[in-house]
Amino acid sequence: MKMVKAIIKPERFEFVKKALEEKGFNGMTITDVKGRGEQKGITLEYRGGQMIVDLLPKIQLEIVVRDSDVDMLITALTDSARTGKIGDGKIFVIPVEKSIRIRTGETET
Amino acid sequence: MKMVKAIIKPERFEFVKKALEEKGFNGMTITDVKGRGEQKGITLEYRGGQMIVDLLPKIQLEIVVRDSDVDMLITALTDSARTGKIGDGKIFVIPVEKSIRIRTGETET
Amino acid sequence: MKMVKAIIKPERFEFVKKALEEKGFNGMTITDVKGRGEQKGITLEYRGGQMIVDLLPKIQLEIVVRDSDVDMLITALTDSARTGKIGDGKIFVIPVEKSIRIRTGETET
Amino acid sequence: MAIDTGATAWILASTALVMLMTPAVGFFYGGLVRRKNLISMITLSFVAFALVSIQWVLVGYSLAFGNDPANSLNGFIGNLQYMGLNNVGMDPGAYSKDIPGLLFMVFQLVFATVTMAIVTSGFAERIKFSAYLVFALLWTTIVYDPLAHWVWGGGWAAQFGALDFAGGTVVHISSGFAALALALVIGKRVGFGKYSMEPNNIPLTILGAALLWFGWFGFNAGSALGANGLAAQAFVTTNTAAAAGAIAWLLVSWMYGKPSSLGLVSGAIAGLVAITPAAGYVTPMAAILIGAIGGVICYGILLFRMKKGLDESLDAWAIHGMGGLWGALATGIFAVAAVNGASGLLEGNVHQFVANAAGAFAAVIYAFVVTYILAVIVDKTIGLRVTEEEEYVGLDISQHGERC
Amino acid sequence: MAIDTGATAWILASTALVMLMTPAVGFFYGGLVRRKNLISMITLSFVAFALVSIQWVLVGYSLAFGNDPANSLNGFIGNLQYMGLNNVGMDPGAYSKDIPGLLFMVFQLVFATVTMAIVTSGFAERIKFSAYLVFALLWTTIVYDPLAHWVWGGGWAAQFGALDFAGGTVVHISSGFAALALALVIGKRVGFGKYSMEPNNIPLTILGAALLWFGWFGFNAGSALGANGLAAQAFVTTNTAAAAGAIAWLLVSWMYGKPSSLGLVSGAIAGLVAITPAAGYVTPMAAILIGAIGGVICYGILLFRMKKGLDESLDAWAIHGMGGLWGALATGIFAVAAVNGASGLLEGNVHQFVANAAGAFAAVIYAFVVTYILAVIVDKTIGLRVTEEEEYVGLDISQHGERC
Amino acid sequence: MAIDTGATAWILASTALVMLMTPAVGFFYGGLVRRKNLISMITLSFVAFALVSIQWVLVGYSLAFGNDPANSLNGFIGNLQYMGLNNVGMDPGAYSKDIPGLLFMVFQLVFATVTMAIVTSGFAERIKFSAYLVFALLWTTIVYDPLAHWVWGGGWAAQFGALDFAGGTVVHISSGFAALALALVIGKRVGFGKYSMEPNNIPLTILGAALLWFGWFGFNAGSALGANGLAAQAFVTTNTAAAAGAIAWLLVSWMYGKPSSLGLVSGAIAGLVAITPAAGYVTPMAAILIGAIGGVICYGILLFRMKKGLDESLDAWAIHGMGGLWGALATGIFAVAAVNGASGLLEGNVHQFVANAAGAFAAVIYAFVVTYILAVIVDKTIGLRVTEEEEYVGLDISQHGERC
Ligand SMILES: Nc1ncnc2c1ncn2[C@@H]1O[C@H](COP(=O)(O)OP(=O)(O)O)[C@@H](O)[C@H]1O
Ligand SMILES: Nc1ncnc2c1ncn2[C@@H]1O[C@H](COP(=O)(O)OP(=O)(O)O)[C@@H](O)[C@H]1O
Ligand SMILES: Nc1ncnc2c1ncn2[C@@H]1O[C@H](COP(=O)(O)OP(=O)(O)O)[C@@H](O)[C@H]1O
Repeated sequence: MKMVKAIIKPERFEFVKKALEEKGFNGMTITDVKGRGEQKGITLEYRGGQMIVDLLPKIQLEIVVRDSDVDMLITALTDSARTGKIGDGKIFVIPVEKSIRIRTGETET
Repeated sequence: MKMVKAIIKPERFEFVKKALEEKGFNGMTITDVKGRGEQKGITLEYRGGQMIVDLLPKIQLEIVVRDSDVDMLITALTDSARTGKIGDGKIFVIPVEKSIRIRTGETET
Repeated sequence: MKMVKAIIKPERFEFVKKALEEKGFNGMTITDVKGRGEQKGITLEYRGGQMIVDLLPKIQLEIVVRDSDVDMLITALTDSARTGKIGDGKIFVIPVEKSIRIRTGETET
Repeated sequence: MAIDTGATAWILASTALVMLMTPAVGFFYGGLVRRKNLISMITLSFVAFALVSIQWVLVGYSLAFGNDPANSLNGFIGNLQYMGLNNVGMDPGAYSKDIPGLLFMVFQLVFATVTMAIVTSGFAERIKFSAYLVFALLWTTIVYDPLAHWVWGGGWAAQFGALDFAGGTVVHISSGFAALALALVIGKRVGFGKYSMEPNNIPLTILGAALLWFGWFGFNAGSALGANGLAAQAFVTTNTAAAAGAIAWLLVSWMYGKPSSLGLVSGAIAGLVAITPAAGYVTPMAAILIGAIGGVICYGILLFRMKKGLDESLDAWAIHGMGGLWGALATGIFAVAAVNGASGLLEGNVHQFVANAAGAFAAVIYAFVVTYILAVIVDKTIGLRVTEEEEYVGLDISQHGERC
Repeated sequence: MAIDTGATAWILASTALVMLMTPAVGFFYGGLVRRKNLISMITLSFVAFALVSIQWVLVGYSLAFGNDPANSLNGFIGNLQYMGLNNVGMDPGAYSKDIPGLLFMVFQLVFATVTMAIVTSGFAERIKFSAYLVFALLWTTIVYDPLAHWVWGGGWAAQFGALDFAGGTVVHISSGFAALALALVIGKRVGFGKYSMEPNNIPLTILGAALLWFGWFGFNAGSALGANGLAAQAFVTTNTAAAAGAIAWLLVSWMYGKPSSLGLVSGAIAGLVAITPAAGYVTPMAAILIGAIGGVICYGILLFRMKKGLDESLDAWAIHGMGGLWGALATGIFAVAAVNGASGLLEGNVHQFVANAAGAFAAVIYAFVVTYILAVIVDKTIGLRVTEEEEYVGLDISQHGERC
Repeated sequence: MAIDTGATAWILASTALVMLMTPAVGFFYGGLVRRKNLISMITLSFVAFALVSIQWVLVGYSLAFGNDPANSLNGFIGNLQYMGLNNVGMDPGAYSKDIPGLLFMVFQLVFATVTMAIVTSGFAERIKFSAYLVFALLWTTIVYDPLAHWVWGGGWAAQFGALDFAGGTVVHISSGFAALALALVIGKRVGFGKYSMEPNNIPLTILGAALLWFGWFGFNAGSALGANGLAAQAFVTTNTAAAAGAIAWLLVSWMYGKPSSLGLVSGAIAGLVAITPAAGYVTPMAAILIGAIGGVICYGILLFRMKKGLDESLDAWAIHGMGGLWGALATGIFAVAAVNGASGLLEGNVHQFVANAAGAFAAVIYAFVVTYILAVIVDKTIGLRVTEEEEYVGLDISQHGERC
């Protein structure tokens, strides 16, 4: 199994959620995070000077899926989260060795 | 080493913490998250219509332990977090290659 | 690639960020978390009795880097985050199989 | 009878001050519940204000302050002479020789609304909003209005000589014991006693407390119905008792744990409740005693409630109900003739103490029993309580479709 | 003419009450925007208070309340006789026979400030702070001051007989339609209509609403300029209309969804706005109608605005603008001679209705058109709107360098 | 001497307004500290209110307003004639010919409490709660009460002719310089200057500022002790100076960075502090100058404090201490006879300026030195400061066992 960890713009979240639902991805864990990418945030002009605003608010989705679903999920994520502008975010794929449903004890690997 | 990542109901957190302490698991990192599982949250009846409340608040515990402790930890977690109802949560096991204590620089693998 | 996950004291965050920037680590995702280590938090004397305050606020940094950068990053992190006192935090290294830039779809492995 | 502009100015201001207490109760309670019920809790108070405001001008004022009907309800409730504010005008009225009749009416209105807001403690975090609307209308009409009539509208308690300067019995005993009855009927919150339910926003609760203290000057000093020495006296006793209650609770609770901010503000409210019936009858030095003892008593009752596992967790009963009871008795004890012509037990007037005790206990019983019955009726018909799922996701979302 | 200390006491208190409404507008609005603009939104109101306070004592009061100049501006704007508070003193003045002239001046000041604060709805989350300062000075001088003169300063509307007890036209119509014009000129927020922009702090909005309701007693009952029966009347109609508006909006919106706390408080504000011009002319029973209809109308307009995709999302237009319009008409309909000597349509006085309609529509047009022009001018010169990046990171950081 | 109901109404309302300032200081400060100390900071103010309320009725009022004893303390402190409010009654008293003696007493009480609250700036985020209780009782008795006596209780400063309309010296200089002394004795917070300690809740600070401004009308206009032209005058100068201070600070700080909301509200407080002693002696136009200069001075002092690495970070010293000093001097400069019979430097009265300067500097020295000594004594005996661990986890948990 894999954990697909996507860091997206908050304003895209509704679209992303809907897109994932359509593809049958329901389970997910959401965290409010802050982040910056290689561009180091946004630069504002400011009375002659400049001010860099980094660590902008983002939403992080963690979705654990079977290996076979990873590609479909990534496509769904990138398609729905993309605006084409800086700050669109990143997706990381991390191996998961085991997943347990607490209610039933059911284990998947 | 493994990172055991458990997403549980907030109201079970005290029990879980106590249960882990008893088994000697002290270190942990806690995050407030929101989540939904396969059931897509809770459905409320509502003047004839229906309303789905998803993304309910959850608490996420991340606990890094030696490989040999993983099973005991999972048992402690499931036993203490379980209510038997929908939304009890999930546990994911993720490989950790290295762990460093910042204060001392001590490294474990 | 690896995800280097560091849990540090909030008051060290500014130093850490600066230190990382100097080494060219710009991308990062930040989460407010709470944590405790093996010491189970801080013990306060209290009218004869004692009170343990655990789950102190921490800042978690997640930084995904190439394998070859991991050691440099860890050194930068430990050097800048260390105060030498209890609660300085931990660093965990987790394997990342793939990383995708949403804006461009660019994938690295 | 001509209007005194100074008195009118003060009662106008007092009415505004007391008005602020209703949302203040909402903030006070809102900070104490879990985050998922914060909006709900504030909304219950806000709705109480709107709903009772309309009920009062339509019928409530008349039921409370109308003349006694010449039938079996004599002494129990007013007639409908003031329905729709008929005969309530810009000139001084039956109850107010210095201020416009309408002003007296609206000053009383804000007492009725805050009382309703206090009651919402009893079903915090589990009430169905629609049921609340029905219940609130019934409660204010059937419980509050008669009680106001007994004590202030020329009803039996007034005739019997019970003293209640600003509403210890009418407002606090009634709402506190109503909350108790409601908590018993509606039952505990799911998980109560099993896991901790921490206050979500203590600063908001302190803000509520600050606004309550502020508004209480209108409540008590406004009850002098004039801008005079008596108003000043009530102002001073009010402030003094509040301060004494705050410090007493702080110190006593310190013996059992840390001196918490919630203890401090709870003690202040306890002191304010306790001095309410006495404010215009006692000296400032007596107010120290009344407030401090009020703080200690209410703290003790709160511990008792917790030990009994009773989920009346915003403590309207412990603080308003029992604090109000203590205040009613204290008025009968500490009243001194030099202040306002009435003597209490300490000046040898046993009758005053008996009258006050009788009035208070009658209110306890009436409020508790009638509220209990009303609650059961609403529960059997509409259902008081939300479903378990609704309670789990919280009333903000399930009742109001909002999040914070 | 001697000062009446009671009247003076009440207007001093009223002025303080109304003062609180300006930051209250900031809290009300602040809770409704996105978190990244919360500080900005509160600051806009706070700055409005400071800026207009200075403008008013320097020139604003004179423009509004000075005598009509004997030139083409006659009836349109006052002269400069009171510039720098020249001739405004501690004795009763031209507009106030019972209270000091300075007190009348400052009572009017707080009306001017809160009006400016309401206007900030129109460019919420996208205004450049420096442009706002310039615009605010222009707007209060060129839009507010003349309107105040027309209605209260002896201008043409007053001569024509339009009734506006406490500022339905001057304060609410003007600010509401100004906000509409601004929203049209500045354009929608990036992403408006594409993704949801949820209120960041509903309890803060409710706090704002509670303080507004509280302050409104000073606004309306203070407008009696005395501590008398008329003040009491206005106090009662105000509270009643607010309550009716709150409940009406709650119930009507319930048909389309959940009964939200925001609906409740919006309805209350709608009721308060609607009763503002009528407060001292109608009965409490008429106030129920005026408030309830006000709540329903404003809710309908809000739905309409949303359907049109118009980004005036804090709804100064829907609530203050349209609610104020309804209130002006309602005053012309429901005024009864028994209250304050003026009869409305229902008592057969067609002229009153016409006068009020004329005054209101003139204000609608003047406020909308002149604001539109001012906004375009500021936009073309300084630029009204922040850059897209600044809007994206939020005004708190980009304009004020602060975070919350 | 008979009571004037209008004056009484206004002072009752003013007392309530000023009361609100004490928790408002708590909210103002609470928003500025780190989240782990938010409850602590609010609680310090709330406790100040309760504690000083009791101290004042027991002894404080008498020490401040009792007659001068015929011994070496003559002119320095009052006797015990009013202990336990002995001889303070419902009739007009020695200090109040129009209002009840008790009302004058409680009006003064709320000044004493807010002064104590301002002082808590000096040990923010590091004070041991138990030590605070002891220190507060000592400070209000040994520092505040004598100062109040000097200026208002017939003490030497009054005899010397120093003007202090509403407490610039007694309230602001004393609390500001006390905070400075405390900060020096208790030392910097761990990590101060090493890492940034950002305000946790700026909207809460703005709420505090709004309530302070609101309450300040009671503070200054109430100090006229009547509902008259002088009250109106003080009301207008107060508002004007606050607005001018806000704008001045905003503009000046803009040159060095962004125009922040904290700058805006700090400027408003600076303006309010500066006008306090002058409110009833100067014209509104002078108030613009006094407020604006106050804003600029306090901003400069704040920069200076930061450069010196002095951890008096809530800036009671910069704003209240130095703003109060400026206000005392400004009163001696700008007072005009036309307003209230007293002339300042600009009208050629050098003596007034000298008297005011002497009074102010004496207060500076007395407050600083005595506070310093008291702080050292408490530190050596009980210990002022929490342990490093307690400071690290925060005072909310370590002192009060609460979290927010
Ligand atoms: N190397 C990284 N490690 C961890 N998180 C990252 C990394 N790079 C980017 N991110 C996350 O992805 C978000 C979006 O990145 P990106 O689109 O590159 O933003 P930016 O516009 O600042 O370049 C960042 O805010 C951060 O949370
Ligand atoms: N596939 C998944 N990936 C990531 N997180 C998940 C996944 N499935 C469940 N979760 C997390 O576990 C929590 C509990 O899941 P579950 O017990 O299935 O909830 P539900 O009652 O909604 O079915 C969810 O709220 C979510 O945070
Ligand atoms: N085994 C672990 N698993 C996950 N997180 C841990 C673990 N041990 C420590 N941490 C995280 O690192 C932080 C700092 O740990 P440490 O320096 O050991 O703290 P302490 O002073 O409590 O011993 C903790 O607060 C926690 O968030």
